[in-house]
Amino acid sequence: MTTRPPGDPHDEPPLLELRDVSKTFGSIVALKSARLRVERGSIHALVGENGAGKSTLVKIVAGLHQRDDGSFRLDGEAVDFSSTAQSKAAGIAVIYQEPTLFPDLSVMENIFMGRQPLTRWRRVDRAAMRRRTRDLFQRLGVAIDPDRPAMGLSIADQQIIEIAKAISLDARLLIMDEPTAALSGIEVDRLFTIARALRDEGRGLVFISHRFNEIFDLCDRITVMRDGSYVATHDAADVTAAEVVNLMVGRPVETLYPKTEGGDVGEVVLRVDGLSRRGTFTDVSLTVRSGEIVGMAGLVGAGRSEVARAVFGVDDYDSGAVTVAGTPLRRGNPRAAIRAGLAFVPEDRRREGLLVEESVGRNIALVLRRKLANWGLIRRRDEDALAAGWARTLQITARDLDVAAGTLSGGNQQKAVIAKWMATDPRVLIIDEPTRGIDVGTKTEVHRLLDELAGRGLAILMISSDLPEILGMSDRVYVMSEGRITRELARDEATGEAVMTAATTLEAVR
Amino acid sequence: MSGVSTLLRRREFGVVVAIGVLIAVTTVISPSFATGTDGFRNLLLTPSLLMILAVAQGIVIITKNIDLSVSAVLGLTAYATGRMFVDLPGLPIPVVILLGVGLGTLLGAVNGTLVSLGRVPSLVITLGTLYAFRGIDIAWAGGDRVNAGELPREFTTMGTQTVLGVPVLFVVAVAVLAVVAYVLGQTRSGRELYAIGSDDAAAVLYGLRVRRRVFFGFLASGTLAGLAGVLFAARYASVSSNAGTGMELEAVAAAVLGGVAIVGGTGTVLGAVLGAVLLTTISRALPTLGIGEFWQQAVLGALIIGAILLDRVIAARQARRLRSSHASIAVAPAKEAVT
Amino acid sequence: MTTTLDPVRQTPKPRPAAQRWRSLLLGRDAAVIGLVALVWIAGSVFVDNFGKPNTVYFLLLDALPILLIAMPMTMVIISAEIDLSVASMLGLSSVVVGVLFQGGWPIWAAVAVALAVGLVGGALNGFLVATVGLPSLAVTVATLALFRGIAVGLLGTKAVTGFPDEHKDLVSDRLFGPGTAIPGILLVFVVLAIGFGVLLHFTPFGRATYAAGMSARTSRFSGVNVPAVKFWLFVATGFVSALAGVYWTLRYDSARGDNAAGFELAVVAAVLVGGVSIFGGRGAIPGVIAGALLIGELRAVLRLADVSADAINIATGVLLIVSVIVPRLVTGLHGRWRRARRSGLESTSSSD
Amino acid sequence: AGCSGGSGDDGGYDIAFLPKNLGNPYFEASDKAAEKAVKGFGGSFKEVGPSEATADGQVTYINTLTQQSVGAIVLSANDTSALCDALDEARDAGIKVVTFDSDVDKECRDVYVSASSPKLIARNQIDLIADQVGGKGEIAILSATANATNQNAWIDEMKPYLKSEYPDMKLVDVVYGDDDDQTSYDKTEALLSSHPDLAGIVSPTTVGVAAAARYLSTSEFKGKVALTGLGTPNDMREYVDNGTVTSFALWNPEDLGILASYTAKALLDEDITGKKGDTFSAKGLSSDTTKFTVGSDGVITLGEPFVFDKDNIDDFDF
Ligand SMILES: Nc1ncnc2c1ncn2[C@@H]1O[C@H](COP(=O)(O)OP(=O)(O)OP(=O)(O)O)[C@@H](O)[C@H]1O
Ligand SMILES: Nc1ncnc2c1ncn2[C@@H]1O[C@H](COP(=O)(O)OP(=O)(O)OP(=O)(O)O)[C@@H](O)[C@H]1O
Ligand SMILES: [Mg+2]
Ligand SMILES: [Mg+2]
Repeated sequence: MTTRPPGDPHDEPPLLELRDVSKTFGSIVALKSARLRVERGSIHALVGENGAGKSTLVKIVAGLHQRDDGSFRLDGEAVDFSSTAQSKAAGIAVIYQEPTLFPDLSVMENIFMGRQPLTRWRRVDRAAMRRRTRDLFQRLGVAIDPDRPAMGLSIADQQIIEIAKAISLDARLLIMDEPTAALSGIEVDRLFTIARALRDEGRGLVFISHRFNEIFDLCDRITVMRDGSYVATHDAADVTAAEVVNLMVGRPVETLYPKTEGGDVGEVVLRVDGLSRRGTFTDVSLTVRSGEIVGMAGLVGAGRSEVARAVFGVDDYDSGAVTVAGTPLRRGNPRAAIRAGLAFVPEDRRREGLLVEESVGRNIALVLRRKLANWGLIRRRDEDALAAGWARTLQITARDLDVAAGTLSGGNQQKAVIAKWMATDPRVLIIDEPTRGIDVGTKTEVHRLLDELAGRGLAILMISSDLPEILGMSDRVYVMSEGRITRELARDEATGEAVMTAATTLEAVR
Repeated sequence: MSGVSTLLRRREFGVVVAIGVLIAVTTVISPSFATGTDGFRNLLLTPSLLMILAVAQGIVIITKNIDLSVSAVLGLTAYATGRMFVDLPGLPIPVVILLGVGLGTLLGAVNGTLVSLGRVPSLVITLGTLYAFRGIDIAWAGGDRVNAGELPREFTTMGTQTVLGVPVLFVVAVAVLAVVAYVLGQTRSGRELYAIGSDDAAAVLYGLRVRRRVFFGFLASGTLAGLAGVLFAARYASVSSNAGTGMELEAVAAAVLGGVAIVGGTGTVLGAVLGAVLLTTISRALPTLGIGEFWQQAVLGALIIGAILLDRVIAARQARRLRSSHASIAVAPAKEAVT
Repeated sequence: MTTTLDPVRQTPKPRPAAQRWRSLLLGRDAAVIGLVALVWIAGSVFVDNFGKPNTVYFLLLDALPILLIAMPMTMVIISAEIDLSVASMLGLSSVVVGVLFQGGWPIWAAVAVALAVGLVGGALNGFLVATVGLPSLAVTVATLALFRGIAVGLLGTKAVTGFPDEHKDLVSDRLFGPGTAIPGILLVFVVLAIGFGVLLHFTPFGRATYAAGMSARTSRFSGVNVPAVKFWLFVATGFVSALAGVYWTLRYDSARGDNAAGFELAVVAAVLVGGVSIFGGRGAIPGVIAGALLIGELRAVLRLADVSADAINIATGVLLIVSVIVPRLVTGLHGRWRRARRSGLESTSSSD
Repeated sequence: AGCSGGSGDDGGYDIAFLPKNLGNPYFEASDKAAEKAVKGFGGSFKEVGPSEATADGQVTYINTLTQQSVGAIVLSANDTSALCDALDEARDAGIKVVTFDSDVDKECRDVYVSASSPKLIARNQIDLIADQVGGKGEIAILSATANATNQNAWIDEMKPYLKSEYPDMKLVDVVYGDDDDQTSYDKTEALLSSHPDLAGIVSPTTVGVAAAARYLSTSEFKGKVALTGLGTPNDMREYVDNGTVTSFALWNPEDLGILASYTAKALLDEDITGKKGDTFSAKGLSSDTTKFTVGSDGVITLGEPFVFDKDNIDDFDF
C-alpha cells in the first residue's frame, strides 16, 4: 500500500474535509475558522497550543459538538452528526483526550459496549467477547484481565483500553487526541506499530500530541492551528520542529529549558525517610533542598505520583516519615502538610487541581481561604485582589476572573493551579507532570516560572515522564522503578541513557 | 473461581441467608408463620407488590436515577383500575388490566420525558411528580373508595388465589423479575443501562443513546408501578386515594438492602427483589419475635444501615483485590503486534 | 465578528461590580423572589381575606419549620449530599419532648434533651456519610426509618398534649402585639437565616462547602477537610430539625411519633425551588428563603381560595418541576437565539 | 369584619365541616348528608380537611377557616387537646365550634354531638362478639389510631365490662390499623399469625372492620375466627352474605351529619349555648326523633348503635 500523494482534490475527494468550521461556547470562541483535510492511508498530525481548538475540532467530527458554521465532508459528502452514534456508524473512531470508561463494568464490556457480540437469542455472548478482547490485548502486547472491572485501573491502563476500543471498531478514520500522554516508551512504540499498519490498510488517522518527536516519528502530514484558526498544513518531511513551533506560537521560541545554572542551594527542606505503602512503593527516601529542582523520573506506573500523594498526605502510607524543615508531618493529613509549607500541583488538573465549575478567582483563593478571613469573614474585595495579583504574575489568559476555571485551556488551567499554590507562599512545591498536555509556548513559561521560584529559594520536587524536561530542568534526579528509588543522579551525571537504565533496572533483573 | 464460590460471593446470597434465618427462627417460635397454609401463602403474598416496585426502582437506580413517584403511580393506577370496573362494567377484565398498566406506562413516560429531555435530575422531577400524581389521585378519588363489592369477583380472587399453594401475585412478581433480570443482564440494551449508570458522560462519548435509554428506564418503572397498582386493587379489593402512600421509600430501601448501589451502575434486580422480601418478612416476623409493632421501623432502619455498611466493606475488599492484581500492565513479551 | 468575543490575551481582572449585580438581578434567586411578590399581589387581588395580618401570621407559622430546616439543608445539598431524615428527626425530637414532659421533667430540660438527640442523630448521619463515606441518600433513607421508628416506638401512636400555656405562647405570640402579622418566633428564624447566610457566603467554611460540593477530590487536594465539613453540616441539620420538632410540639400542642411524616420532601422541594442544584456546588440562602416562602404562600393562597389539599399538592409538584425545567429552557433558548443572531450578523456582513 | 357569626351571602349560616381526613367514606357519608341539611335551611356549606388524619393538619385548616370568618366549624377531632389553641382563636373571632363523632376538651368547643355513649357502644360490641364466640376464648381489638379519643374511651369501657360479664373471655391484644385500609389489613394478618388461638376480633372502626373482614374471607380462618365491629352496611354486605361476619353495629353517619348541622344552626340562631338542658330540633333524620336536648358537659347524643345482620342488612344503603 502506498501513501497517496497529497494531491489533486478533483481526483478523488479526501476522506475527511473540514472547512472554515467555527464553534463558540457561550461567549468563548473555541474555533474561528478551522480547516482539516485527511487523506486515506495517511497519518495526519494536528498540532497547536493549548486551547487552539484541537479537541473541539475532534469533538465536532465525532458528533459530540455541532459546529456553528462551515462545511464538514466525509468522502466528499456533506455530513452533519448530531451524536457520536452517527459518527461511529459512519466509520469514525475517536480516542478522546479524557479516558471515558465505565468503572463498574468489566474491561471487555467497556470495549464492546453497545455492540457486544450476540448469540442466536440476541443474548450477549460473553465468551466471544472475552476471546476478542484477549486478541486485541495480544495485538497491543498487554495482559489485562478482560473480566476485571475498569475501576482501579491506572491512567495508562485506561488509555490502553481506549486504544483497544478504538481499534476494535475497525474504523476508516481513527482520531486519537493525545493518546500517548499517559503512556511509556514501549507502549507508545506498540501503538505506533499498529497505527502504521492501519495506515497501510488505507485508513486515515488523525494524531494529536504535544510531543514533537512522536509527531515526526509517526505522521505524514501536519496541520497547525492557532487560536481556533487554521494556520498551515505541511508534509512532515518538509518542515522542522522549530518551524512548526513558530507556526503554532506565531513567534519564535527562544529556549525550552531556561534553567539558571549554579543557583544557590540551601539546606534540606523536604526529607522523606523509608516511606512504604504495600503494593505501591517501598522504602522511598529522598531530600529536596531549598533553591533546588529535584526531578523524579521513571516509567509510567513506577509509583512516583503515589509517593508524591503520600508525602502531601492525600494518600496514606504504611511506614516511614516525612519532615518539612525539621518538623515531622502527620500522615494522611494534607492540611498539616500545607501548614508546614508544602504545595502540591497534582497530575490530574481537572479532577484534582481545580474546581472546574468555580470561578478562576475563587479557585486561586481556595487554599488560602482561612488566611483571607478577617474575624472569620471573607471580604470579596480581598479575595479578588489576591486572585488578580497571582493571575497577573502568572499571566493567566481569561476573559475575567469570574469565568469558570474549566473553560480555560489546559495551559491556563495549569497556571491557575500553580497560582493557587503560590498564593500560599510555600517552602516546598511538589509538581506532578508540570507540562503534561501543555503546548510549547506555555511549557516554556512554566519552566521559566519553576526556575524563578527555585531561584527565590523554593524547594521543588518535579515528577515528569518527559525525559528532556527532567534532564533540562533538574539539579538532581531520582529515578524510580516499580515502587523503589533505583538511582540518584547529579545534574552532570543525568543523561537520557542513565535515567532510562535506572528506570528499567528492576524489570531487567526480573 | 468455581461456580459455588462465585455464588457464595454474590451479594444476593447474603440476603437469601438473612431471609432464610429469619423465617427459620420465626417459624420455630411460631410454627404457623411459615407452615400453616395461610402462613406460607402470606410469606409469598405479602412481599409481592413491593417486589414489583423494587424491580422498577432497581432498573432506574442502576441508571443512576431514582423514581420517587412509583408509589403515586401505584396509587393512581390502582384507583383507575377500580374506577374502570365501576364505571365501565362491560369491559372485560384483561382489558381493564391492560389499561391500568398502560396508565402506569403513560405516567412513566411523563417522568422519562421530563428527566431525559429536560436533562433534569430525576430526584427533583420524580419528587415533583410524586406530589402531582398523588394530588391528581386525591383530586379524582376525593373521599370515594372503590369497595370489594364493586369489583368483579374473578378479579379480586386473583389477588389472593394460589396455584399449587403459590399465590398468583407472587408468580407474577417472579415472572416480572425473570424478564427484567434477563434484559438487564443479557441484552445489549440492558448492559447499556449499567454503562449509563456507571458513567453517563462516558456513555455520551461512547455514542450510547443515553436519553432514550433513561427514558425507557422510566417507562419500564412506570409500567411496573402500574402493574403493581392493578395488582394492589386485586389484592386489597378496596382502593382509596391513599393506596401505596410511602411505598416509594420502601422500594428504594428494598433496592439498597439488596445491594443496588444508589450511585448507579451496580447491583441486580434480583438483589432488589430479595431486599423487598427481606423487608416485608422482617416487618411480619417482628411481632412474632416479640418486638413490639411500633419498633419495626426502627429495626428496619438499623438493618438498612447494616446493609450499606456491608456493601462498603465488600467494595473495599474488592478494591484491595484489584489493586494487588494491578500488575496487569506488566509488559508482555513483545509479540508481533500486528498480524 | 465582534472583538469582544475573541479570547483576550491580557491579564484577567475581577468582573466589575456592576456586572456582578446585573447577573445577580437576572439570576435564579431574583426570579424566585419576584415570583413570591407576584403570587402575593395575585393573592391579594383575587383571594378574599388574603393579605390581612392574620394571613401573614399563619403563613409564617406554617412555613416556619420548612424555613428553619431549609437553612442547613441548603448547605447539605450544596455540599452534594442530601438529608432525608429531617422530618423523622423532627418527629423524634417532638416525641422526646413529649415523653419527658409527661414523665414530669421541666419543659426546658425536655427541650434540651430533644436538641441533644438532634445533635446525636445528625452526628450519626454525619459519621456514616462523612467518615465512613456512604452515600447520603441511602444513609438518610435508613435513618429516616430509624428515627421515625424510635419515635413511634417510644410513644406508639399515642400523643402527648397539654403543654403549659406559657410555653405554647412562646411560639404563638405576636411580635408587635395582638392583631399584628409577625409571630415573635420568627426571630429565631431570622437569627438562623443570618447565621447560615453569613456562614455559607462569607466564611472559609462556606467556601469549603461549595468546594466540597463541586469536587470532593479537588477539595481534598486543596487542604479542605471535606469529611469534617460534611459531618458538621449533618450535625447542624439534625440540630435544627430537632429545634423544628420542639416548635412543632408547642405550636400544635401535640407530641406524636408521626408528626411531620413525609415532610422531608417538602423541605427538599423548597430548597430546590430556591435554586440550589441537587448536584451540589450551586445555590444561595436568599433564593432558598424565597423558595420556602413561595411554597408556603402558594399553599396559603390556595387554601384560602378553598382549593383542596390535593390541588395544593399538585401545585407544589408542578412548581418544583417548573423551577428546574424553566431555567434549562431559558438557557437553551437564549443560546439558540444568540447563535441565530450571530449567524444573521455574519450573513449580512459577508453579503457586503 | 365577620364577628356576628356567619353573615354569608346565602342568608346567614356559613358552616364548614372539618372531618378527620378527606377520603374517609364514613365522613363522606355524614358530610354529604350535612350538606343537604345545611342547604336545606338556607346556609352555605363547605368541607375542607387534611389528607392525613393528623392534628396538625387540622390546625392549619382551623386557622384558615378563622381567617375566612366562617359562621361555624363542625369538626371531628384528631386529638383532644392539640386543637384547643386554634379553636380558642376561632371562638375568639366569634366562630361557633361543634365537634361530632370525636370530641376535644370540653372547654374548647361549644357542643359535642355524640353518636352514642361510650358505655352503650362498649357493651354492644362485647355482647356481639361474646354471642359469636360463645362467651369464651381469646379476643383481640383492631382499633383506629392509638390516640383516637372515641376508640380509647370505648376500649376503656370494654375492659371492665368484659371482666365482669364474660370472665371466660380474654382480651389478648389491641392493635392499631390507623384507619388505613392497607395497614388494617396487614395488622389483621399479623394478629392471626401471632395469636393462633384467637377466637374473635372486635374492630370498632369502619375501615378496620371492612379490612379485617376482607382478610378473613379469603383466609383459612374464615368462619373460624369471629369478627364484629362498627361498619357500614355497604362495606360489610358481602361478608355478611358469605358468612365471614354474622353481625355488626353502627349508627347512621348521615344522621350524625344532619344532627351536627342542626346543632350548628341552633348555635348560630342562639337557640342553644351549650348549657345543659337547652333544646332544639332537627329535621330529616332516619329515626323519628326531632327534639334533642343538650346533656351535661355540652354533649348531645344521637342514640344507641344499631345492629345489622343477614336479615336486615339489605334494608340499608350507605
Ligand atoms: N465545553 C466547553 N465550554 C466552554 N469552553 C470550552 C469548552 N470546550 C472547550 N472550550 C474552550 O475552547 C477552546 C479550545 O479548547 P480545546 O479543548 O479544543 O483546545 P485544545 O487545542 O484541545 O487544547 P489542549 O491542547 O489543551 O487539549 C479553549 O479556550 C477552551 O477553554
Ligand atoms: N487507580 C489506581 N487504583 C489503585 N492503584 C493504582 C491506581 N493507579 C495506580 N495504582 C498503583 O500505583 C502504582 C503507580 O501508578 P502510576 O501509574 O500513577 O505511577 P506514576 O509513576 O505516578 O506514573 P505516572 O505519573 O507517569 O502516571 C501502580 O503500580 C499501582 O500499583
Ligand atoms: Mg485537547
Ligand atoms: Mg503519575
